[in-house]
Amino acid sequence: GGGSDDESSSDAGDTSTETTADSGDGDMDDSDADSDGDMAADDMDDADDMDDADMDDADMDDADTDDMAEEESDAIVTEIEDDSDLDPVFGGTLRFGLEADVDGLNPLTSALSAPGLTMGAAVFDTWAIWDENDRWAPYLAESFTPSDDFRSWTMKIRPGIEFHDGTPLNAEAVRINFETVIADPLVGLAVAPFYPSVEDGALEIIDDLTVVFNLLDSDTTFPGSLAGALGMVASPTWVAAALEDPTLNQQPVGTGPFAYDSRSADSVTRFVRNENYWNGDVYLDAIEFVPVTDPDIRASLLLEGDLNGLATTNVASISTTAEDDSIQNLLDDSTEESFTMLNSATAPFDDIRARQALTFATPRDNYNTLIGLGVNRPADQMFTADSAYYNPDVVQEADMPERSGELVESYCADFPDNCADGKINMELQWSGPSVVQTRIAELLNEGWKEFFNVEFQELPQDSHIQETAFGLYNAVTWRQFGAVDPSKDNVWLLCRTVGGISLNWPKYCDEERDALLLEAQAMDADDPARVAKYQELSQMINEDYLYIFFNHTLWSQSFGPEVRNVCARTTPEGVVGRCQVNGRTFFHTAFLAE
Amino acid sequence: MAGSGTAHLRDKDDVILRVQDLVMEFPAGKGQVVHAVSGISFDIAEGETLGLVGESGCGKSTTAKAVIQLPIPTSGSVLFEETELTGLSKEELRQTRPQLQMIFQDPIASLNPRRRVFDIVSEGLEVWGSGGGGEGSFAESRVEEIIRAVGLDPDQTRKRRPHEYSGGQCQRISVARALVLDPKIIICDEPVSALDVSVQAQVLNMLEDMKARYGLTLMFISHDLSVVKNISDRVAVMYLGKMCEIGDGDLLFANPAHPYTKVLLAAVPDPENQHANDGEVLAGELPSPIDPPTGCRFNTRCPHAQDICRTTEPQIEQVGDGDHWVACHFPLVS
Amino acid sequence: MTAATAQPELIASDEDELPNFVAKKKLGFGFWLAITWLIVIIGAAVLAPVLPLKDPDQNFVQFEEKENPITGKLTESPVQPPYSPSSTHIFGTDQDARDMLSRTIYGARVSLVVGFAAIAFGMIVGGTLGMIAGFIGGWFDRIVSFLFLCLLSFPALVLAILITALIDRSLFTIALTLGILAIAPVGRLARAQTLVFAEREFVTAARTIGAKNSRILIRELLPNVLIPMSALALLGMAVSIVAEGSLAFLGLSIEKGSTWGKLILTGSGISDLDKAPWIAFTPIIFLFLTVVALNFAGDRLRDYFDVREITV
Amino acid sequence: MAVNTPLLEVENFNVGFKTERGLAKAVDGVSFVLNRGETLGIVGESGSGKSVLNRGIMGLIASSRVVETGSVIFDGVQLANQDRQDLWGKRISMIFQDPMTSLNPVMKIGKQINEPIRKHLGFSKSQATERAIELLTSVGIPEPARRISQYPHEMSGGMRQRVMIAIAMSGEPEMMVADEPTTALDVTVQKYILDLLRQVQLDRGMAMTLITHDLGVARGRTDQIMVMYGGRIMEHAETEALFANMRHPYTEALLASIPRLAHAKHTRLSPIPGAPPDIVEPPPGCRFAPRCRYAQQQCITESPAVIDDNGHRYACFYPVGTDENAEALATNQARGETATGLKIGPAPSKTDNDGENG
Amino acid sequence: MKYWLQRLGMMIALLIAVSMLTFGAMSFLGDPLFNILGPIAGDTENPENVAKVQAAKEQYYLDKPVPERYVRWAGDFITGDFGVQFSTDGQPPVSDLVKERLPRTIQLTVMAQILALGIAIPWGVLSASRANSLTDRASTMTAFGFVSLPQFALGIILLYVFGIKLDLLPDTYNATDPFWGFTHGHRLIQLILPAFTLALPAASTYQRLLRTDLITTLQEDFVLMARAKGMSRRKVLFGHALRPSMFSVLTVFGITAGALIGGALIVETIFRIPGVGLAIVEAILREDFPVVLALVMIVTTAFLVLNVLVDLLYSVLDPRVRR
Ligand SMILES: Nc1ncnc2c1ncn2[C@@H]1O[C@H](COP(=O)(O)OP(=O)(O)OP(=O)(O)O)[C@@H](O)[C@H]1O
Ligand SMILES: Nc1ncnc2c1ncn2[C@@H]1O[C@H](COP(=O)(O)OP(=O)(O)OP(=O)(O)O)[C@@H](O)[C@H]1O
Ligand SMILES: [Mg+2]
Ligand SMILES: [Mg+2]
Repeated sequence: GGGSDDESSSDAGDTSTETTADSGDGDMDDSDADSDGDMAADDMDDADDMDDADMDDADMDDADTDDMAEEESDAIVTEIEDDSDLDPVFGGTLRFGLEADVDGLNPLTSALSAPGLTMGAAVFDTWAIWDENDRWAPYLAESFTPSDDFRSWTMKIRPGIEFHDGTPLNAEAVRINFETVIADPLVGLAVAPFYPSVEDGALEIIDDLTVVFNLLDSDTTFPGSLAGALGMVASPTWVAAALEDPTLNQQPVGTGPFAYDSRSADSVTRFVRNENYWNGDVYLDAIEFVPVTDPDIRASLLLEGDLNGLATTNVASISTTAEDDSIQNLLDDSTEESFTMLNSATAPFDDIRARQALTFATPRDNYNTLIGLGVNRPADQMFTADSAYYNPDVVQEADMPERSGELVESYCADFPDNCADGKINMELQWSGPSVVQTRIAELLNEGWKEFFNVEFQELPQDSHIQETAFGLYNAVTWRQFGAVDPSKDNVWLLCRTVGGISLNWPKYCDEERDALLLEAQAMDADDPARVAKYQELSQMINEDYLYIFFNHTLWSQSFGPEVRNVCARTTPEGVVGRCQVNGRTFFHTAFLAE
Repeated sequence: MAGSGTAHLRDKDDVILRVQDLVMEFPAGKGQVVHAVSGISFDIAEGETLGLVGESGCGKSTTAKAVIQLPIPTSGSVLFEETELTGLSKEELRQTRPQLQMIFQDPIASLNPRRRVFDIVSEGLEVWGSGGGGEGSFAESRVEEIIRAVGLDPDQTRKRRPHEYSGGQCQRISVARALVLDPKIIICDEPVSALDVSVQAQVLNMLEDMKARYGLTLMFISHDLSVVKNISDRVAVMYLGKMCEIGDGDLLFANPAHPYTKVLLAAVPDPENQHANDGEVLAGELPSPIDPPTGCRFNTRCPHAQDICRTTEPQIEQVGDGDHWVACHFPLVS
Repeated sequence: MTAATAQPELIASDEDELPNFVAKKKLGFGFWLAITWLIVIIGAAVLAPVLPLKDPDQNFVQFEEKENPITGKLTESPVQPPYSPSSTHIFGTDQDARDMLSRTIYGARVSLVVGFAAIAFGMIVGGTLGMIAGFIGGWFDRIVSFLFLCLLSFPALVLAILITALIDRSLFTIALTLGILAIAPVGRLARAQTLVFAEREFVTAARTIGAKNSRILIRELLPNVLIPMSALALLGMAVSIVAEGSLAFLGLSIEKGSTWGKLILTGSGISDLDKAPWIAFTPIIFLFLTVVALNFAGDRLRDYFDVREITV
Repeated sequence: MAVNTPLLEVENFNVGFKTERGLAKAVDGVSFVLNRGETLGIVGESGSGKSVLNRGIMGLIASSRVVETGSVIFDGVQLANQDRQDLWGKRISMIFQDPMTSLNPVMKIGKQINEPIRKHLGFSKSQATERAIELLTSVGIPEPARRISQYPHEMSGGMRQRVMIAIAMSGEPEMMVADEPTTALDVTVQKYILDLLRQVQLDRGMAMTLITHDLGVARGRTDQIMVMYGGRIMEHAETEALFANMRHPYTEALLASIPRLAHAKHTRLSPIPGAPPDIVEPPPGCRFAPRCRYAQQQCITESPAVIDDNGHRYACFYPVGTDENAEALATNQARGETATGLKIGPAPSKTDNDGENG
Repeated sequence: MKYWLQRLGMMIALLIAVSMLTFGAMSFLGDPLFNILGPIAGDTENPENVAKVQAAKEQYYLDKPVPERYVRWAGDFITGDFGVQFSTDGQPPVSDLVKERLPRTIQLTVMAQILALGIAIPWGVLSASRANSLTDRASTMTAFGFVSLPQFALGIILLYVFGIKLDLLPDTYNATDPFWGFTHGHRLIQLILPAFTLALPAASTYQRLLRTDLITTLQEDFVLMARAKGMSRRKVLFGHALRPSMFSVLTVFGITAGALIGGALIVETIFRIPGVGLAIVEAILREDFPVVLALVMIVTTAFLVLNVLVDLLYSVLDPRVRR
């Protein structure tokens, strides 16, 4: 998957990475959700090269198919109206409820969280988009042509497109956007590892409408990395001005179907129709994004008609809207997973025995029942059972505390300093204040406390991300791995993103795994051998015991009956775009029926 | 009156307390000063009772407190036996305190409501190190003796706190507390003003008894002339921080030499005499001690005031040949 | 009249009669009721580990056959908590199937300890400072009074958030923070009471006896200041418990372990309130009863000792 | 108006307060008649029920726990248990003991006087102000025009008491109740106020009750005096008659306990021993018996009725000046104590004490 | 006059002390760089990042010693420059945040105080004029209950009863809705529950004080005197007794102003009103210096000014304290 956007939903965060299931997110947390600090990492899609694909076969452990697996195979039911036969209606303002507000709307300098991306998608178009089959398709770009080794990609820009401020869309715009991103100390972290330096020609301008991206590795799905936040194209005039005056970050200028109108932090952000939209009619007069941090309130506002739509990962609220027949629900759980992540660079989890012991002692069933409310599908790996890359043999071990005792004993015998009372000392960190996060911590501790002395540390989101990025943690609850194409998740896994600030959070470097990742990235998306590579990856991740997977995050975009045609975004070539990507949807074609 | 001077001070050997030119001022904000006491002089001989009378606010309590140096007076001298109190260090002053005791007007407020009466009475001994003995020790028996002497039951006082006693009984407790230290002088600041008439008599009698029994010297303050007359040997009359008249009680009340004393006497209602109270009333209001009149301080209200009274302060002079002194330009008796 | 002198003298009676109508104040039934509740709740909190209570952290998940709302299939699946009050869980369970009664009683441990420690700290520091300031006066008094004023001018809850957010959220820090907040009100009362009593003549009387300052402060003033402070202690404990609850409600109380405020917060989402009000209301009821009891007992004590001017 | 016709007739008047211990009988069976234009002095120790009696007559007791019985007839109209609001200020006025607390601290003097004038006499505002100034002048307040825009705290105690009198006079009442109007004041001011009251009362032919605990105050300024103790009438007579011929031991003891200017210094006083009675559980029989030097068995068991001896009323079995009285004293002296157990010295002792120079 | 000058001086001294306290606490306990730069603030390896950190330090004077920074900050603050929001993208000025958030909190608290006084005064008078009656006892108990009910609990109860179960009043606040108007879509109506949550405890406190003071006043001689003058009950109650009984209420009114901001914090959290209270919590959690400082100063100033006003009102109400 490309860099996905992992937007975390609500809870804490925004940043992507943040984890958590937010199912029940407490309100509190949401309120700061966007605080900003997002780490760059967030959604960055990066481009990679492709490498040769070497297919390693995944070892197949045979896991028994248990109940869980069965459940996983249940497909998620989406109840969105088919509007192909309806005549569009012009006019009206669509009010959309977001789980939080964001600090700024500049995709080049802030790692946008899910609400930020949702708003951004209305103002900014991307060079490419994901289609219904999870393949990339050019959007602002007319075409992408790879070199033979898939290490350089030539992008042709559609002519005649203008930004909202009248600036033309051309190669210069590409350059400015690219250089701004790569120079950004945070957002750049997720991009730079995949390119040579700018001086070494990461980007070549061929003519006014043609540029070449040069990559370090082969990447067969490179344009997909320009379908997310990193592909959002901002007006170079505005970018330059915003560098001078950062307050302009609140007034985004792109080429998208809607243009900035007004914004008042924490209450409403209003965009109006771009009359000059290059790709067909925009029906809505305006769209208003309203942050409503309490998921219950958000849902009730939708039911009462105060909102026309909302986005949520809150399971309770999804159930509520699902019960109402008039509400259309766009459900998707193919993106991020919630898990506990362990730091392999420091004691005690630099020792696999400690990681295993913790994994076995984890009360995962209770997690899925109580936090996932039995609605989220339990996850064993980063792929859902519907995914082509799913490895049915990989099973997330948990709920077998009987296996922990021996491990802990042996660990403590070796490292008595890290233990007390025969239990391993550790700290569980999360971002808060958050009711759900606290509940999760208490719930996990219920399982762990027999073998671990768990200290709790609840940190404000910024510090939480901070400490995680610098590796100052033992275990954190997290959410990640949401790329549409798995190669775009490499940024979290490669050795090269281990560093002072690591996007490879567990600081776990495995050359073999790197090779595997780059090989898979270099293989054609349709190559069946690629499936095996990713199945092997899941196997490896499973055996490293760095991530204790809980479940697949379920996103819902819910709309009132009057909202139509939300999933009809198409490229000029007629490719229909994927309707929902990591919790955001697209309002290009939406209209309000009478 | 309102005059100054020290002519009335006696040169006798048995003078135990001599107060000379005592001044007490309090800041009143805005740079103003309350002239509460302005140059009072008097002395008390051993075994004598000096009565101090005057209207509310004339500085009686202030004088009393200045004598015991609580607070230390603005100027003037307080000579107790051989010791000049105004110059003493804190500790030296503390050493002399047991000799000079005080009894206050408010019987309730002057006793610590949270302590048992017996402890209150014996506290003085405790402070001075003769306490602490167990039952039957010297200290204990002395406290008991004194409590009995003022008319209370020592056993009860071990159990009770002040609020379980009536006002008159509380005054007895105060007296006992003072007596325990075997003081030379007790200063009584309106000890009976808060009491009902019948109880007042009990306390006055008790004071007389104690004085006789323990050989005390008393300074007795009251605004009630009859009470002062009854208990005092000598009486001093104050007006607005100054001394008007001082002398033997019988002499002074029989023949008031100061117009103020006379008005004061005329205002006292007497149940014996239907017409006791028929005289002139005192004109005008009491001037403010912040800005007292010049000359004789009584001049604003005095029926006999002349120009000199407004400019020159009268000095204390003797009238007649008895112990009778007055500060007035035009004394009523000469 | 001649009678007065001619009559035989009456011997003053030393009968120590109580003065009439010293209206004997009573603390009243309500006071004792309040004290009883406090004893019960404190006893329960202290004895929680030995009482027959369920484990407050255990997830008592129940199972049944039911339909998955999304997929529509029948499976043997866990019953979704929260469970409403029943014979197994008298006050129901929370969203994580934990017994509300046990959680509330265990929550009392932290809430009460914080409340008690905070006010104890406030009393010791504030009381000492206030008494000394009131007694010795001068520049010390001015500085201390100014400090009290500063503390009072600073919005209390904001100060608490500031300290806990910037330092940490251990039990110690929180109790200390709330203790700091208690300093100013307690100190001001102690100072005012000291001033009132220092004016009283019994203090002058003690001076004339030759008592030193230390003796006056400890033997004469302290007992008098202490009593009104005992009323304040109860009121202050109530305030501290509520303040801790407020912090917890904002998500800023201790990280590990629960307090009443934290429990209330857990149940206060709109859908939780709607569907499972007992999650929030169980701790609310306990908290309310405790605070009422403390306030009421404090109030009665205040009346009993006739202390004016306690505004916390 | 006719003088010497009864204005106020009080008959067997009782006032009690419900307390936790029982009914506190603050006023117990009091009867008297007050004529127009006359002054009745009511004397007694603290707590003897003087204030309660007067407030009871006024109907001004602000307590929900009060129980009143008996008859109070004012100018022929029964007042007991009636709403007396329309009498207040207009026909009966009242002055309180403490001039510091009985004026509204937050209202200008002028307004406080104007209020009743406008209400009772129906004056306009300016008329009322004019009248207020007149009244203030008549009570001897200098610069009344300036004073009306002052607040009470800007005046001295004596001045405030004068304002009170002015207010009380404003409705031109037929009767005035003065409850210890001078207790809080200095003697010189007291004299002024008492003289003023007397003068006003005479000028207007107003009836007045003057409450005091000081027999001396009552002497020069009343027509009759009523001595109360423990809520009951002990003695009641024309002022001069009372002083000429005291019948009740309490009156006698009260007088004997006060120091006098006329006496030489160190004259031994005769205090009344013991404490005032508990009015919730009063002693049976005579209320004064426990403190009375003449007390006999009868005094303990029987309650003496008020005897009317030619207008001199008293409640005692052994009135002072009678043979029974002398006999009772002798009996008590003989046994060293009274029937109530009060210790009593054996023989009349001279009071020249050794307090003088010893 | 002199008194008021002193009062002003005291206020300024307090403000300085409070700002120093806040400034010191934030400087010594927090690190603003993370808010400005994010995680790279902790990067000591990458020279580019180190340079950025240095630049940011210089830009915001963070390399200067705390006292110097304080003086700079104070200088700016006095001139009305509250600085920028460190933790918000683009570092917009703090005044933007203040302008947006303050009016909401003012609306809430003003409404609450009006409600509180509007409830408390008639209620207190009713109770006091029928002291110890059944009505009075019921009122006293009710008031006691409200005083003892923590704000957050009361908020939840009101929300549950009126917002959820009875569904009479809106349970949410929408900052974009117009204020004036009487439907669920107007903030005036949306503020009812939050305002009551703030007002009921305050009203109960006022009621208790007013009742006690009024009962005391009604036993004062001057009230009896007013009755004895022949004034009607009503006139005595309102004309004579009420005004001198308002002092405690007034004092506490000033004190409550401080408590109200604490309350607003809770209430804004419960009802999700993006006001100053919420902003303070958020800013503290993000360690956003300038925002915390500005808001604390605003709140404290408001509190102090209100208390001066209370003092002024005192001297209007009570001639004895006129200076
Ligand atoms: N501590 C003080 N500060 C300022 N003024 C004071 C102080 N103590 C007394 N005064 C003033 O000094 C004057 C004399 O007061 P003092 O108490 O001595 O009078 P007094 O004769 O004892 O009166 P009273 O009979 O009322 O007790 C009064 O005007 C009083 O207001
Ligand atoms: N409201 C009340 N409730 C209960 N008892 C009362 C009340 N008012 C007065 N009393 C009691 O009634 C008795 C008579 O009181 P009253 O005030 O009439 O005495 P008094 O003679 O006026 O005394 P003083 O000289 O002190 O004014 C006292 O014992 C008093 O305690
Ligand atoms: Mg005095
Ligand atoms: Mg009375």
